[in-house]
Amino acid sequence: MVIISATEFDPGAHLNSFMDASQNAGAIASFIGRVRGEHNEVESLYLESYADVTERGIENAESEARARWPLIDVLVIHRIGTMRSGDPIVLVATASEHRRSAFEACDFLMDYLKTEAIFWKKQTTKSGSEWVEPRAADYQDNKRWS
Amino acid sequence: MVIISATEFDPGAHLNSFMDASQNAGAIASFIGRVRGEHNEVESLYLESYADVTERGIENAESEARARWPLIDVLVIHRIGTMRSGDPIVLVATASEHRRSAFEACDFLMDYLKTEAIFWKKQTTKSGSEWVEPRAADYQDNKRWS
Amino acid sequence: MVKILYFGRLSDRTQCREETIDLPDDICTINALKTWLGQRHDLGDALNLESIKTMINQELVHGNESIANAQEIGFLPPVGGG
Amino acid sequence: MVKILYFGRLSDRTQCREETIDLPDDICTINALKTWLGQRHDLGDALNLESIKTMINQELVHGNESIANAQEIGFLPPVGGG
Repeated sequence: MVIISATEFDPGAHLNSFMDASQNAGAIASFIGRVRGEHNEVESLYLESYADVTERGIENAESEARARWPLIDVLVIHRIGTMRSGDPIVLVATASEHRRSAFEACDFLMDYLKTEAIFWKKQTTKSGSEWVEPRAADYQDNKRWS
Repeated sequence: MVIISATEFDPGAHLNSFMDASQNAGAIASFIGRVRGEHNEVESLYLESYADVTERGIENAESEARARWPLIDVLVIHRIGTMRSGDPIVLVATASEHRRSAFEACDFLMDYLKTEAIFWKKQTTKSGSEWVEPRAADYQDNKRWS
Repeated sequence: MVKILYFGRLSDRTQCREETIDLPDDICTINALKTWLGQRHDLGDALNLESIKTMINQELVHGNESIANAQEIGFLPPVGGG
Repeated sequence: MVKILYFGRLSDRTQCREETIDLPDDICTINALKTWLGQRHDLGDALNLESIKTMINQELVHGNESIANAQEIGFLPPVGGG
């Protein structure tokens, strides 16, 4: 399931619901990305998506993950709108019978979200606002799967 | 932090507390292992530890993870006692500034817990009880770090 | 009438995130549209950079496609979430 | 008096998880203890398998160590949690 959320979400509560829904999964891997303090310089982060296009893209990545690994369930929640330091941006959870599949699929989906998912990110610090694009390291990580 | 728990624990709630305690971490990876249904054959799982020895072993693994990766915080919760299908057995959460460190450290700690941590696991099915030892695949996974 | 969407840093340049325009009859390909919009918003070559992707009706296009059947055209700078 | 701990499948064999024993004076090394406990609980060579690890006072030992200063001795079959 893919959720693009314009309001703050509770990662622990979503993870618990996800676990409840896939009782046969012995292994649940998850990743939470959130607005870092960067030594408290970041005042806010704004994320923009392209409506259905963004959602369809993530759904395709989910399908690809399911084709590569034996997954029981997948959850992706991604924030848009304005966030502050400490707010969750993204939660990816993968449920599988075995831990290696769960870890790898979670890692794979995060790489997609960091480099290919259709989001634009604007960061506001004391010195102003700027659009942030993926780091070279993110592109490098993503190449591991091709 | 390492917690050996003789009673059921709430993974989502612990993960949220863990996040609250490490506000500077932009990346939180986690893994939850729980009692699988195995087509509903497993009636219960019993886990035994060697008191402080088990805890010290996990604390050493945590120290090793912190030496290998730049981690902001680590949480390991491991159940002992009797569990039923669907109950969480283990939660490992790692907080870092960057996602690759968080993922790798979480994976590393799970490998330790699966193959070296001092636990004994007894599985009860309709056909009786037996002690379960790590699978060959678990030992193989663990070798990746040496 | 066609809806034009500007994402990320492009909307800072155009001062708008979307606009619905009745295009002149002679603007019938992506390249012609980019030039026309570039003048309209004083964008320089911002739309012509290789890093800007174009979607017609929410599908990625690569060359100088016709916009005859376009209801929605999006201009997308490099993306990245998480 | 020394406390002996049997973990995992060993406790199925001994029918107890721990016992505190006043050992005979001539039982003063790990190997002698294993033989003595093997007979006491009818364990065959269960304690002598290479896969069984031994801890004296919660520290792993490898050879035929003295148990002169042992307060606690644990016998550990292959471990695995998660």
